[in-house]
Amino acid sequence: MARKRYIHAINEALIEEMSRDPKVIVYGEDVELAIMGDTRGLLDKFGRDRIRNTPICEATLTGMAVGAAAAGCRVVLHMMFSNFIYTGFDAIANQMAKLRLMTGGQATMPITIIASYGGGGSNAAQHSDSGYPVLVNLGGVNVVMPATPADAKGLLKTAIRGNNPTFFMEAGGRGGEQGEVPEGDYTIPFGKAATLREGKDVTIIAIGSMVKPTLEAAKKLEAAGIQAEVIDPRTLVPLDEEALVAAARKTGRVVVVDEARDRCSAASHIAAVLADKAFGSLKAPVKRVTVPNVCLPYAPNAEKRMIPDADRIVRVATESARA
Amino acid sequence: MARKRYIHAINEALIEEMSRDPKVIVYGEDVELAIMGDTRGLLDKFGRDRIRNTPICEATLTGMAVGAAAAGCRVVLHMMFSNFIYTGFDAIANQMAKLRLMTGGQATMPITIIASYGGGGSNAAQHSDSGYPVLVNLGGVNVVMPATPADAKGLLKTAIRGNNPTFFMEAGGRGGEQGEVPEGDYTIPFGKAATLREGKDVTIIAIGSMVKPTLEAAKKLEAAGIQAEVIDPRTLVPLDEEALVAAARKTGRVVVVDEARDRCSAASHIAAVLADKAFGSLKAPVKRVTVPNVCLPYAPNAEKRMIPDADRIVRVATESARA
Amino acid sequence: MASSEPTKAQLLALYERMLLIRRMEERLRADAAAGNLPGAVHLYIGQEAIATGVCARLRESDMITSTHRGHGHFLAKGGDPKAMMAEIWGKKTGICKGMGGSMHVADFSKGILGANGIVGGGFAIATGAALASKLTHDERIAVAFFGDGAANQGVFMESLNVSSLWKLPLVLVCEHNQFCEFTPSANVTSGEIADRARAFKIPTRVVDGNDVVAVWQAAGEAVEHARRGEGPSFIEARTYRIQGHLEAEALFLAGGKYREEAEIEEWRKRDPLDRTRERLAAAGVASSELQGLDERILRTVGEAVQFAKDSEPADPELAFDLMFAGQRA
Amino acid sequence: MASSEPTKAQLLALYERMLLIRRMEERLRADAAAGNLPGAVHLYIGQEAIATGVCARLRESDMITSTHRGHGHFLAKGGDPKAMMAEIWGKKTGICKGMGGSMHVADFSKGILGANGIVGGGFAIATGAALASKLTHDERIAVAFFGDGAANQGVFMESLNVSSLWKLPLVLVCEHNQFCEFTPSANVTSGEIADRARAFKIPTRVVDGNDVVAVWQAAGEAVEHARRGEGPSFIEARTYRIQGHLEAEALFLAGGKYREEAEIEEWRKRDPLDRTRERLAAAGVASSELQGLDERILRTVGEAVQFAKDSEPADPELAFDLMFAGQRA
Ligand SMILES: Cc1ncc(C[n+]2csc(CCOP(=O)(O)OP(=O)(O)O)c2C)c(N)n1
Ligand SMILES: Cc1ncc(C[n+]2csc(CCOP(=O)(O)OP(=O)(O)O)c2C)c(N)n1
Ligand SMILES: [Mg+2]
Ligand SMILES: [Mg+2]
Repeated sequence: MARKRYIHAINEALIEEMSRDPKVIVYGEDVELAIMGDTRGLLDKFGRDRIRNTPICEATLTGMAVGAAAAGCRVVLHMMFSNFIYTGFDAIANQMAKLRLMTGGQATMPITIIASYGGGGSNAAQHSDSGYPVLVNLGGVNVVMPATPADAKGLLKTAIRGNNPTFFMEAGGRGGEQGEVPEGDYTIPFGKAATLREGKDVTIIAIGSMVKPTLEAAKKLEAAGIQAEVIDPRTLVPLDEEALVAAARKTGRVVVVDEARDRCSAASHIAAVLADKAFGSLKAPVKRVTVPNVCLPYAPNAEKRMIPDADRIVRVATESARA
Repeated sequence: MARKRYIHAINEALIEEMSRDPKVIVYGEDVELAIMGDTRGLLDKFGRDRIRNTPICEATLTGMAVGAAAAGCRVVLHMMFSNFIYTGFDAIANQMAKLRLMTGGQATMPITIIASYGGGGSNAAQHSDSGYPVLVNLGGVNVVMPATPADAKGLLKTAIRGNNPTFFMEAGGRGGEQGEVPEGDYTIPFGKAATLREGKDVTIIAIGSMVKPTLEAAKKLEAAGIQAEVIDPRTLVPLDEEALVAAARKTGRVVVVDEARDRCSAASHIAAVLADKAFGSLKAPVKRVTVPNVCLPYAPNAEKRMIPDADRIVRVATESARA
Repeated sequence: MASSEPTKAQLLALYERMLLIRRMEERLRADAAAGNLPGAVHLYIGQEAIATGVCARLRESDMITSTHRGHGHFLAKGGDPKAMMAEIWGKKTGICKGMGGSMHVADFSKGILGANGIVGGGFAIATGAALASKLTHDERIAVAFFGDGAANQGVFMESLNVSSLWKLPLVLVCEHNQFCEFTPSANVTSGEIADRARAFKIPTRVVDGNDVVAVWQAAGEAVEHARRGEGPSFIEARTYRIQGHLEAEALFLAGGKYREEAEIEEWRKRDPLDRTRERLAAAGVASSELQGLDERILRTVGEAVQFAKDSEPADPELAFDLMFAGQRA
Repeated sequence: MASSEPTKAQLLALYERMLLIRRMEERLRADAAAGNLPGAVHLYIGQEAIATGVCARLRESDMITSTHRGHGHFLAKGGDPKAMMAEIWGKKTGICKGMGGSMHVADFSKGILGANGIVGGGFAIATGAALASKLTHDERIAVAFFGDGAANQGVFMESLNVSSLWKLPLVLVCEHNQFCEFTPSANVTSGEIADRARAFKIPTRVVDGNDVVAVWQAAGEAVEHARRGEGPSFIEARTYRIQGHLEAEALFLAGGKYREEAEIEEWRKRDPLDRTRERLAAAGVASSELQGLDERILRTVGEAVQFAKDSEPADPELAFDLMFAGQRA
């Protein structure tokens, strides 16, 4: 174990997987000088046949990943901000997510797409969406949501080694956060939730960027005498329904925290799963703490108002625990 | 009242609104000869300054709608199949759904986008998605789901007269279905669900294309002594939460039927809303009857297996009523 | 020698492949009319020379992307008639196990990366395949077949830019059949499509798409250019869509009209098969020889249909295992 | 007369507008460095001649679409400095009520359809605006400003095709400043961007983007062409991005390097304001006159900043009413 920054854990995973398998290539806009930080140093180590800047043409970058994978590469495509996933959405939704089924299993697509999501930096609506629910609905792509440096490293390595299109969603503006990261060849299987805190009074399910404020909230709740169980699904596709259902059953009181816009959010889906499969054990309404159905405003105070924070989580979890 | 086909009700609404307001324009691929049937005859009536075929370039067609609306037109854009919404998704998700907020309310976008969704025609995965959940998550666009000729006419007229981007989702392959359509200037307000059947044993919430098999199921349930309440939200954005919550409370047993893929579907969101706001009255798990997390296969038997039908709805509703 | 004349044997092989495509699709047309086929069928009749002339220049390991009108590309690149027919009939023995159908016939083992229901969907896939070939130095090239309508999708320009920039082993083949569904291409296309490729300094050839030799020659040069690592080429093959956009088009048109019978007749006179037969006669191939060929191919088609009919329907449950590799949906 | 020389008054007006843009952005640069501005700021310093020369040819009712580097376009088209500054400071009095910020400054009442955070996002919006003008015969024209990097987005080609096809009153202005973020344009651009427009038979002009008169003349012709209903034009204005891609670029680069100081220095020598001052001197404008102008503009900038500082922060709750017209989110 060693303390590392989120962004460095990602960088390390990229270097390790590129060293491990010469078929791994990385491309995207400004990956060479690493505008997002995570691809820093790769060009010097691996050269332009392994990592290269592309023109600005997201619609083609996503489709190219399908072709390059079909031709034998393991593709890592960096899309910068998750809003640009929308720009390259056609090949994601109509090709990547469907080609394997449509070809009767012939197409194998070892593709990892990295994108940063979420607000907090006053980047305004076109640079702050948490655009993963639309990916989750597609069916044919994995969606992973690393909340810590360790998960970032372990999930990215699994994604790159895997044989399916996987969206690796970076929590925006969190690159500097530190955490313990296991040494060596550390991978994390998809579809395994992580219990971050044990508690008997209320179960808080926190997704990606919301794990941090949720753990903060759990501390505050404890001070108020409420023991919160905190669980992080870590991957939305595949989804560890069993673990989430068990966690819900444990307290009968559930709050799902998600930085996505509320309607058809990951929180909505998880709440729906629990309202079905954990119904018998529920003691209180299943609560969602999400971004309301607006785009994130630019002004810091207005943006802050929309993004779930520890206080909001505390308020809702307290209600739920007392309901 | 007069009996009309779904497709004719849409055609009528287009003709009436184009006659009513010279600022209404219609464009899209092959709208002139009406490949989807709904725009038939418009060219002869209104000429190419009002309706025209475009090149195949969805990414631009959706963005053009924003600009044409900003410059004073009321735009009706026909996208043919809902899968092509993905192709034009950038301007929908990054411009249309956000521009009004980002400009502090300056941008007014009277835009209606028509697209056909759903399976049943062996059109395979790229022509059969029910791609509206991704739109619902965007926040800034209305999404309407007419299930009957009357709703098709009333909701389309409201959409065209409205001042917000609205996706008018046609139930694929249903153009020939008939129903009573009120004469004259018939409009339906957004955000008002319709109760299609009264019942005390179980509440079935049916979306768009699923209304028909749900009503079929309700008949079969009745024969088995189960009284189903059937309610159709009609619009997903805005969503008539009150009516849905009231309908759920009435029986305490809820089944939501949606042709979208299950994860992050409209059904998931509605179930989540009820697990929160109707929790106190729920007597059984909130059930979803949706397309599983696969793309629709081509072979008729395989496609049929995936799309909810009356029998599946009956099975789940019966369980729920007896639970 | 790319632009040299084909030998008699080569010409015969080209003709045979075109004939196979034609007879397969004539049968599909009949079965579509008879209501035997589940989904929509877009026929390639009249355009056979293009797929055939191009694919005759490719190795099995080379890759192609195709369109919604993809039967010809599939067969020209060596796809199995039985497996294709069974696919279109929606059977478990289909090349895609009945999951894709007519618009998605593919055989990755033969470099056929798939017909595609998204107009323009093949550009980026072919470009990506060409990128992989270049980066892994495996000497394969990629060919993107696409229609004149697809050339109006922005992704066309994006692929021109990327492939030219990186000198990718890519051949872009525009099949200009003069229509996009019911819209004459002239109404939706500004300027010459070939000029779009020229703007990126990509070698460009405009050929008679109904003359298999002309296509074969242009493709030969383009393929060698790519194989030498000199980058992409663009070929525009001028042809005409003889059939409707899709079978049962009349149902959609409901009396509407977008072209004249006379125009179709004009183009029937330039049928690529007839013209190849003339060339064969000139090369001294006896009509009896062609007679035998025709019978052999009709047999192949008949067997393909029989195979499709005898096969089991698709297995619905399989879909859950086909969404992901080694992961259940 | 489009290509005639500007009068002394016109030249002075051009200079004044350029100076306003320059001084506003110099102040933004300082406030960004001081940490007074919430979001990212992309400066237009060195490119002022382009927005200024083009917008001087437009009517208030004409429409423009802009980019992430949009302050210059906003001010050149007549946007209010106070309202822009307040917006960038995230205040309720901002032109977008603090909801958009630097990347989204817009004033629809002046035809400014908005800066845009999506590279290439303006093409289709401008094309649609031009279509509406044509269909409603309102004589307005639309101008799309975009960067050399945006010219690699397929939507560029789509707009070229649609606007040429329908002869839309559109002017496409490519601001070739030689970089896309940290990537030299040459590394991601194949061929000449202007050739892409030529492929659609669109009149094309490549001009010195640091010479406001050259831009003004080219724009004059393009605007008249559009106003006469003869369709779109393309202008490539060659310039150079003096500032980093965004302020605080160094933080992103972390020591990385993508261009030489010397190159930047070279271009500083071609500063569009200096060159316009030379022209003014030649036209006999006294430096004292410019002195006064400079002071007036610095006052305007100072007042704008004061206004921004004194304004209330944005109203968060407003967002719920701003998502839709007459409908709460
Ligand atoms: C992205 C997308 N938009 C629209 C369609 C509907 N569509 C199917 S074929 C076609 C016309 C294609 O014309 P062209 O590329 O010339 O091919 P052709 O049919 O002539 O072979 C259209 C518009 C589609 N399948 N995909
Ligand atoms: C669709 C999209 N992709 C990527 C980005 C990130 N990005 C912002 S500016 C920029 C470079 C744009 O270059 P250019 O168009 O030349 O404009 P310039 O910055 O030089 O003015 C990029 C890649 C974006 N904002 N939008
Ligand atoms: Mg065509
Ligand atoms: Mg630039």
